[in-house]
Amino acid sequence: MEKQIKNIFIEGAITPDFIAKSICAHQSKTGIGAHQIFLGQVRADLIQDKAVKAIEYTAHTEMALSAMHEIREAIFSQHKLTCMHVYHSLGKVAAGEICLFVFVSAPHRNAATKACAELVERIKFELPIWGKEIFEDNTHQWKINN
Amino acid sequence: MEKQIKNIFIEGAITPDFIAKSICAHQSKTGIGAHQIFLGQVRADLIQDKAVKAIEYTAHTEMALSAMHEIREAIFSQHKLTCMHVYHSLGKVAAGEICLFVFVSAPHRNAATKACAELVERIKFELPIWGKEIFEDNTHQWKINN
Amino acid sequence: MLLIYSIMKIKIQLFGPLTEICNGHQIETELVADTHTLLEVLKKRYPALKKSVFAIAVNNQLRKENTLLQEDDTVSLLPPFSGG
Amino acid sequence: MLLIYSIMKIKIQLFGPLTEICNGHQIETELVADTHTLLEVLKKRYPALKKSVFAIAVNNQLRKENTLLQEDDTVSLLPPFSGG
Repeated sequence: MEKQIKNIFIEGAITPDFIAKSICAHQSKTGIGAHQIFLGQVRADLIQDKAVKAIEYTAHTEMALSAMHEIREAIFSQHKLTCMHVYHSLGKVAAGEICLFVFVSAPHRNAATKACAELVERIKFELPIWGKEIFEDNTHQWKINN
Repeated sequence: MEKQIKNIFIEGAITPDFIAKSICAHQSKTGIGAHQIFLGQVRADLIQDKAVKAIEYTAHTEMALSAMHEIREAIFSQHKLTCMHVYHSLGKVAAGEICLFVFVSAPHRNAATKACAELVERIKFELPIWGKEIFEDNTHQWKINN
Repeated sequence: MLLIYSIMKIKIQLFGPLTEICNGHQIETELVADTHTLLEVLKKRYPALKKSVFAIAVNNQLRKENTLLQEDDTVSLLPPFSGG
Repeated sequence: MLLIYSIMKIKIQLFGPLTEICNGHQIETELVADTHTLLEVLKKRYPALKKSVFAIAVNNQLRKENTLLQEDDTVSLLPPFSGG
């Protein structure tokens, strides 16, 4: 159970190298049997013939971090987990790049799998973060989560 | 839909660097919105005061690859996925190292999440692979999947 | 003779599409009694707000009910979240 | 005079804990009629097999029913899987 408010925001895209380093940092925790990782990647959606070239993220960071803290505590109390890490981009993330990295580790896979799915769902609907979808011609629309 | 029988076996542990390269290779696929990754890590379980120091994997590779091929086709036909990759170690994997890497990508997260969970379940119960848990004193026992 | 008025104010933080409707990330208004009154003031100033959906936080706490306001309170208008 | 017998054989592949019971990954037996008969032969040779749980494949196809055997068939004895 982690009590300190942790930062989750990263400026720009989350790199595969950053993800590899996170995975590597868990190899000394030999009680872990299962890691479940969710990665959100920016899609080049075609909307009225224009492709999304990037999403620019902004957030109410203070409220987001405190909401994330509560979600983290709730999920730790519901599942037998070893650890939990969440990273979300701020600023521009190009199509094909990663904007969300959710990483849950547990002794057994069921806990990791369920906790990861719950986390992703709650992150999308409970954190005050907004995505602005920027098209090739620099027009934009505001992203809507379904 | 991939028709060719793909190899899934890797000699020894699966490295974080290999995982990073796999993630990186998907950044050009801009129809992907969600990656779900499952990693199996060897636990240093304590059994009658002896810790597992490694698991040594063997397989009926021919039957495993053909079973994997069927599972892959079935899961592709059930979910709207962009791609699916499975890697399993053969030989010795030390405690803390990764022995299973399941990587499912899709336009939307629900398909990726469900397909990944199904895949892991089927891999554990339908692929003829055996794990020999080797203790610190070089005695061993055969792993049992629950 | 110089009269110095100290007008009591509140800050309003805007996010996502609301930054375009209100032309900025932060605006100020004179202190009003409560969040309902504030919304009326804002909707008069920015008519497009009438068609917007958003939640309200006062000093970073979500408030579903009408909430009394005090000097220097910060009110955040939060349109539907779209992270991830 | 030299008589050359060509004895018809089948190969048996062993996996996991069965490699210890049968001392190896592959053994051979004379051809017998079917998988039921083969199991009787093997259980006589390796009594610990009687307590083992395993599935049977003939030429890499899982066979739940008794299956006729032919010369050069490969029979695999597959204990419960424990990958991952």
